[in-house]
Amino acid sequence: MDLATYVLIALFAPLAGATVQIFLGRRLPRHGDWLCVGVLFVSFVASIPTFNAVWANPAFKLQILSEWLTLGSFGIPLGLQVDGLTGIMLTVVSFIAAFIHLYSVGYMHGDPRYSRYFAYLNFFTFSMLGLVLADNFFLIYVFWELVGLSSYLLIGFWFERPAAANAGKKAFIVNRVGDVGFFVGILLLWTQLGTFRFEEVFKGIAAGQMAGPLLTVTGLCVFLGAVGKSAQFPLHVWLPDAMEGPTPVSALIHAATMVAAGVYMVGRVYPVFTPDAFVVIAYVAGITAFFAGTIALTQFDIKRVIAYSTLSQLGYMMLGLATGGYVAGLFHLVTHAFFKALMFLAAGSVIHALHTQDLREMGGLRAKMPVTFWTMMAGSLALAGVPPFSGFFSKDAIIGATLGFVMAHPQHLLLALFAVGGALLTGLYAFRLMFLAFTGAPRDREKHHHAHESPPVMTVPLVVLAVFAVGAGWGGWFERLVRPPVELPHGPAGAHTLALALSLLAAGLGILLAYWTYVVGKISAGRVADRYRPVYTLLFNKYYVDELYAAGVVRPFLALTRGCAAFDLGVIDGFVNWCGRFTRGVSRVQGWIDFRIVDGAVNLVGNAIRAWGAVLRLVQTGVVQNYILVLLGGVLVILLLKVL
Amino acid sequence: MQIPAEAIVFYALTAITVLSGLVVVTSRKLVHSAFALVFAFSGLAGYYVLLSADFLAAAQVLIYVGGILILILFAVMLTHRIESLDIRSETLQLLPAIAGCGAIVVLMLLAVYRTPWAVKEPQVLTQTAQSIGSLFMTDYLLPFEVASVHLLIALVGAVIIAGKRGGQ
Amino acid sequence: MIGLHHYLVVSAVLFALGMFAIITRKNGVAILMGIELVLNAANLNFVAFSRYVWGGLTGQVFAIFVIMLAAAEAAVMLAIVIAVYDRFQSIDVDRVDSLKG
Amino acid sequence: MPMQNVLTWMIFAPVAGAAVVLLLPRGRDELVRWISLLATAVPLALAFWVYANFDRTSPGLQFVEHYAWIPAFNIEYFLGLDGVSAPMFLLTTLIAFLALVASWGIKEGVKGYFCLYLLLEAGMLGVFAALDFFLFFIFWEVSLLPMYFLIGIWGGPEREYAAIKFFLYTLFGSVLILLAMLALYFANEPHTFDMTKLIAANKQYGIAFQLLVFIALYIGFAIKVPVFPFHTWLPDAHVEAPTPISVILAGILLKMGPYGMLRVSWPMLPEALKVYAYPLAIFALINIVYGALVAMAQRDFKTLVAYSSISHMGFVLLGMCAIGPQGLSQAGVNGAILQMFNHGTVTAMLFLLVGVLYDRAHHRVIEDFGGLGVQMPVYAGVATVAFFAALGLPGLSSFISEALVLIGAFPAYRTLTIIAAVGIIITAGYWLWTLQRVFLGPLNPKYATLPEINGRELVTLVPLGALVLFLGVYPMPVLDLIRASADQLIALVGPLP
Amino acid sequence: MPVITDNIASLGYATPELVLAGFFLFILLADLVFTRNRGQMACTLAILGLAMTLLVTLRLYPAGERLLFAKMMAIDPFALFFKIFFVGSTAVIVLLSPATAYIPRTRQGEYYAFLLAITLGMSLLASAADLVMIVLALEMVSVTSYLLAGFMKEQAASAEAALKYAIYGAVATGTMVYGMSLLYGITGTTNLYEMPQAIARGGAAPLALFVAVLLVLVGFGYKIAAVPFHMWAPDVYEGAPTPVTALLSVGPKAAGFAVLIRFFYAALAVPAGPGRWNPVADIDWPLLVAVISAVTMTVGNLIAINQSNLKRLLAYSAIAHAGYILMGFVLLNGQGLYAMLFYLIVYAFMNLGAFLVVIALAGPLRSEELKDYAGLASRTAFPAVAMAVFLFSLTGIPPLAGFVGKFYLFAALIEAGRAWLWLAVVGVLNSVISLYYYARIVKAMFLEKGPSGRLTVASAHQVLIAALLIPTVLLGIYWAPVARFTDYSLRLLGPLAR
Repeated sequence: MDLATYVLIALFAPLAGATVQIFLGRRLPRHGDWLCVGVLFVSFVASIPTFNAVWANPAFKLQILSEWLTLGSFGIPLGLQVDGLTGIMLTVVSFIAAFIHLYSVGYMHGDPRYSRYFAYLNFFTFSMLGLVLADNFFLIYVFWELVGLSSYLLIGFWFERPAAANAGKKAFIVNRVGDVGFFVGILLLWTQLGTFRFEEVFKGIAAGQMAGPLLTVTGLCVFLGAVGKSAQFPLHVWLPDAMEGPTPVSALIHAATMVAAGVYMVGRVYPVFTPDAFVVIAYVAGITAFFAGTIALTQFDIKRVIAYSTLSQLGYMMLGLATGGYVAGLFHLVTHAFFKALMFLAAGSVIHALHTQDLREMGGLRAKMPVTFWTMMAGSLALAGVPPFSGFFSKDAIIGATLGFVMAHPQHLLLALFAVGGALLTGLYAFRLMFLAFTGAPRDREKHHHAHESPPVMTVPLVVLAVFAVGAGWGGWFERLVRPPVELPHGPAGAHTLALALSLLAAGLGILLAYWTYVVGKISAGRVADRYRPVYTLLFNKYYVDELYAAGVVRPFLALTRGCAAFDLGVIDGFVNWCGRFTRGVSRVQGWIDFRIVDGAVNLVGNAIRAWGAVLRLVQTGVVQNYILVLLGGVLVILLLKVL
Repeated sequence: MQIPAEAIVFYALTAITVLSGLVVVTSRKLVHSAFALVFAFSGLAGYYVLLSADFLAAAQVLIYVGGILILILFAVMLTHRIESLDIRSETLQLLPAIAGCGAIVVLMLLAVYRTPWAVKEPQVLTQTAQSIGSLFMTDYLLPFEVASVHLLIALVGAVIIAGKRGGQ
Repeated sequence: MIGLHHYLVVSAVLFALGMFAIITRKNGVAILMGIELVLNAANLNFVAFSRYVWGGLTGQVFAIFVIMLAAAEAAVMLAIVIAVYDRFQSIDVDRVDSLKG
Repeated sequence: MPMQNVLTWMIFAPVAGAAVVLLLPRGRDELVRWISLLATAVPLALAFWVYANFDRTSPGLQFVEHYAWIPAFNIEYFLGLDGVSAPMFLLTTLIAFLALVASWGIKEGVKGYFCLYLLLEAGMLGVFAALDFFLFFIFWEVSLLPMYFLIGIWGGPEREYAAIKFFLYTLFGSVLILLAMLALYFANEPHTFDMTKLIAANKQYGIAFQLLVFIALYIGFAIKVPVFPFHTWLPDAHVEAPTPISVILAGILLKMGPYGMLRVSWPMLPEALKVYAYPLAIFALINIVYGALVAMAQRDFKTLVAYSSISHMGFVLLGMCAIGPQGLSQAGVNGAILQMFNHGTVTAMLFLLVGVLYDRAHHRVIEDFGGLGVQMPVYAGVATVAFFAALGLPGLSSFISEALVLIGAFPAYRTLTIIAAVGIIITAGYWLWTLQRVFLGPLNPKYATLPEINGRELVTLVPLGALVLFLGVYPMPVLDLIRASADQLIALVGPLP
Repeated sequence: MPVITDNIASLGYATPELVLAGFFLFILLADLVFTRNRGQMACTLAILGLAMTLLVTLRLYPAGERLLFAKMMAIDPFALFFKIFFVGSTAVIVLLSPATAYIPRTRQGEYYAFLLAITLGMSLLASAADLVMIVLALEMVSVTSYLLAGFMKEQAASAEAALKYAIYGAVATGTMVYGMSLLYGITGTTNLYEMPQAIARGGAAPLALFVAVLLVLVGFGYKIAAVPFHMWAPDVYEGAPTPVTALLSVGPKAAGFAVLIRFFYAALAVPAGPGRWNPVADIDWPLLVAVISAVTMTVGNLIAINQSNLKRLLAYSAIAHAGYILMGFVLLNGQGLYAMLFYLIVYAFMNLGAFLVVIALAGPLRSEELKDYAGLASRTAFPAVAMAVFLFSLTGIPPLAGFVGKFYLFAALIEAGRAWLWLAVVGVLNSVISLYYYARIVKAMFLEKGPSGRLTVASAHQVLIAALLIPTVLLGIYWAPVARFTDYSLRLLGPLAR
């Protein structure tokens, strides 16, 4: 079999699984979980040759081209491509997905829609793989949306819970906002360059067929898609809510893969962005990285803490890409995928054991759930950027790129503050979580008593992922495979050393603060919160962004829709109707017309016409001399008109 | 310059005709109207004589005065009890009628006076009765026959409609 | 000299009088009288035109036909008046107005 | 060639069925249903033959039938299909068949219902096949009368009002079409109703003439689409009509408007189109956004679907009038026709779904449902497919057509297209909100006994769902039909001056 | 004398009139002689008479174009068309009458006789070539109409209708005769075919001529019930026995159009090429008639909307239809005339059909009120369906005959160019308005719930309804033969004028 076949198998195996599962899942033995997990491993295995190929030759490029539809000169291509970046993404996605599927077998055990769950999850994997493989804008948009659909279905998987149903809807609609921007960007590119294919678009831009402000705007439009999908400020609001979905879903979709799709896409279409566009992106990313971190400090829902952490890390990735750290940003995407998936799964394990997500009801789980604790510890260390865990390498590179950028453009100093401050916050909230959950005395004895370590089907994926969370950063393999598609400016020489120092310092400080506060108790979290009550409230309420949306967008919009409906009913439909009523009113004043409004129904032009008919009727008095007078009058009028 | 006799007769006839016409139109008593109509018709017959339409004048007297008027009087009697011969004929929509009829007279006179009628020297006609008679048998044969059928229809119809309610 | 115009004026006046009667009188028989006036006005026209303008007997013959028609019409109308009187006990036309609108 | 008169057979098979039904004695309701089914199955079966034998490379007319009809007035019986009409013609046979299956539940006045239904189908098929303008108009009107009765007799509580409103609106439109048709007839020497000749002569009409006739035609067709502000008949008609009739109305009848424009206005009056294109695009945009906004505020499920139709038809209009210096946009025209087809299938599904629910719950107030996903999982699944198709999810048919329309319209009207794209967000909003209110959340205990969707209902829905899915993945089977004729239309209209 | 031989020769072309007149007298006589089953016998005789008339009329084809009886009467395809038309519509009335209770049994002989008489009058009117003949024929139609309207004189409504009709008719006729006297004064002739030259010779007398034409138009306008000469129509239609109403709304109206066309096209227009005319002497009567047409249809439709009595509603609808037909009149070309004639045929079928349904239901339903038609479709399906078809045809919805009729009218207007576009638009809008009230009836019959209980309609009526229904539908789909016949009938007596 040639490589293309492997790629296709990797891509379509999950789809096949999903299709079979959706129709037959309930009738299969064990509701088909073996099938879905199986196809994922098939997919993973099939992706290995690809990885080998790119590993052997980093400049390797495979294209599978076809036409989706052709209308004479216009056509939409259907193409897949494999290069270093896709090779990695393909493998990583299928790998993580496979283990999360496996984990789900334990986690979702006994759910009434067990089979449906796996179908959705399979379908998601298919969409994500398709997104990674797409070689043109149109196709990436298609998979982009399909990913959104799977996300919607999985967030709202427990749709009986209104919160879950709401969260799914919110995710989809917020994503749509971004998608529309993405689509407009695609339209702009198509209009200017006449193609959807990445290669040709890049060629066109390189040839200067599109440049200047238009390209900047186009780039920002495309980026808007990533803002939605990768939950950048200000479209980040859906991600925390998405935690209403089952935890493996959060791990796979809302940590490892789908949310990274935006980052991947920005990396994939890197040449589309102008330096001006990157500045905007950098600020958006920086804000996301920093502010999400601050919010994570105050949350008590274990998944939400991780979710805000994810937001923050996504900000980092984007920041890296925007400040010239092309490799760094994408590298962080991969390492983050491992350790964040791990953290979610571990959190899931905790939730599975305790049946609560509230950190205030946890504590002292270290002994009860050792595997979970140690794997999660590995994840947290990676997250905080402690060497030699994987996260250190990638995050350090990002901060390095950012500092380099700031040194070259001192007016953007704020970005550096965001980056370093974010790193500090990361250490702080990551270990706040660890300490609150696993150390100290159990705060809810009842729940603690029932807690137990998860079954192997769940812990094995934890361990596997932990291995990668620890080691994924080693060896410089990533740089070997992924190369920037454009020439990037090199930052000042000292930037990297400074970054190393600063990031280590920040992470260490963060962890130390957490330790002091939650283990040693030198600092009372409560007192700090009291001291800075307004700030705390602001953070606790996530900067009131949701509320702002509700008041500033959603409610006015709903009012608008109601207004339109009323307009439709009252004005447009009622217009002629009103004419009729008006005539009627006038005639009532005159007091000699008896309108009978048949059926009481609003009868459009009818009323006006009827009214006139009724007036004319009055002439028909029944007295024949009146008639003759009318006859004579008619003759006279005509004659007078003639004479005059 | 002598005043032609024709003029004297014309104006006399006009006085009779128009005045009795006025009476017909305005009299509150129906019977008065009916008798005034006799004078009006007679005046018209006079005109016809002046216009040397002697046969027509005779027909006018015979048919109108002798026929139609009697019919009208009969109708008046039939539709009112004898003791209340003081049959009043009320009026309605007086003002519009005055305005309308006035306007129509004005407009018609306007039309009449604006038109250059191709007036010729009147030829002297004699023996119109015979000529008309032969016309009825030749050029006007069809109208004549149609008119007779028409009269028959009217006659039969009048009998049916005026007769006592049908049957049983 | 009496000419065409004299007759036309008389005729117009008679026509208007007839119309006036038709429009104003309530009594059906009076209305019939008005109609007769209108028809006679027309006849006067015919005869006058025949005499002063076109010669020949066309106008006169026409007038005779009109008289015949008037007779037939009068007969029918009076019959109807009588029938109406049977139903309404009145021949005031303005009271015969059950059909309207 | 065998089956020379295949179009005639297809159009008149329902008429024959109607005649047979009419002659059946009272009380044989079951027989009536089966005969009607047969009468709609015949065109459907022939549709497959037509589809298979359609020459996809030819932009010209196929399956042509051409006979003199009223020679004195040069009126002909002239039928034929090309890429513009074939998709709609074939879709009509399918929707009519499925809606007939959905009509099985009609219990009162069965004979009359099916008789009128079959006449309606004949009228609709005729509209899409007629190439003589007079014949076109006759069929156009023939589809009107049965609709009036079908809504008026078998409709909901306000049916009389809705029926007469529908009737008056559309008649107003069609008389304008009549005048325009006559104007075109006399503008040619020798006078002709032959659409192909009228099109061929499009260069000789004066611009003032074109502008005037175009407006008359546009209003006539726009009422059928319906284009804002002529749309208020639609919600009423839809809400009151029985389910199968709503399906027909939304699935087929609405398409007659844009089809008329593509068949008549565009090729015959290209200069006027070029003058009016921008205002038309604005009306299309209003349809998209306004329809979606109003839909969002609806409480009645069916009204919501009705307004969503207004919104989706806006895309058809937008694609059709996307004209730039190169002429009409290829993507736009193809997308518009494809959108007509896709909206036909999707909206038919939606109305069928509403009908299923209404049959069980006897009301359609969206807020009063909730959690039905637990009680009726299959139904919910089918509904989800339909909803996502309606909101333009990739992989389902509407996405491609809407994307094509937007791609086609963008070079011509950037701002408008961007606003239209924003309209997609609203669309997603109301569909998801509806999905949530009906199917998600805790199950309303009132509906704990609601039966799952039954086999007959699934028979009506599954083919449409399959079509929606298939065309979403691979639209070429329909685009293949359209493509050549669309190119010809674009060439006929020519570029902007 | 040549006149006498001409008269004798002419007799051969006046056979329809002779037959009608003969049977009229025959029925009257037979009614006197026989005592039993007089109604049945009169009816049979009337049918026989009409059949014979039709036969002799058809024998006159291929008719040339000639003047008869010293230029009193014209015989041409145009006239024959109308003669057939009148015979046909009267036949329908004759056939439907026995199964109704409208006509008192004792007067049935005269009733049928008068039906023949009115047909005779209409036939003469369609052929009239001289003012004298016009007056006489018109009066014959009118007087017979008064009598027929008052035939149920025991009922107040019938008597009232007769009285109003008679008064109004007499005034209109009187006015017309006065106008004719002026016309005679201007032209010196009473023959239509001599008038154009006479007018041309007589030089400019525009105002007098206009007055004359206007006054004559009053008489014709009253016959076709055009606004503002229409006001008698609703009252008379409502009060008269319904079969008579049905006849009045078709026969005399068509006769009015026949004479209108002949009078204006022969006397007041000069040919300007094949199938085209110009008005004489700068009288813009086309515009005058166009305005009348627009006002007529609008007023008719608007008032019809508010009616609750079906006969009255149909009366206003008939007024509106006169307006539609007049649209063809103003064009002064063959297409316009053609459209008028075609529309008249179609109109006869659908209007008679609608009245027929009302008549057929008046017995079992004991009402002619709209509200009593509620739920009719479930009580007796066929008449309801037929009524719906007739009404939709009257609205002008394809594929029914009424549409084809309207189509021809609008086609003629559009072809005439922008000058008459406004009239076409008015006509089109009126069609939409008319739907509103026609649909009200349909709505009542089909959509509303009414009392239950089946109604039985006389089978004779059912057959007749079907006989009118079939052409109403068929002519909407295939009308080429009728179109050819109409086209042939357009040969108005022309050579003399040319």
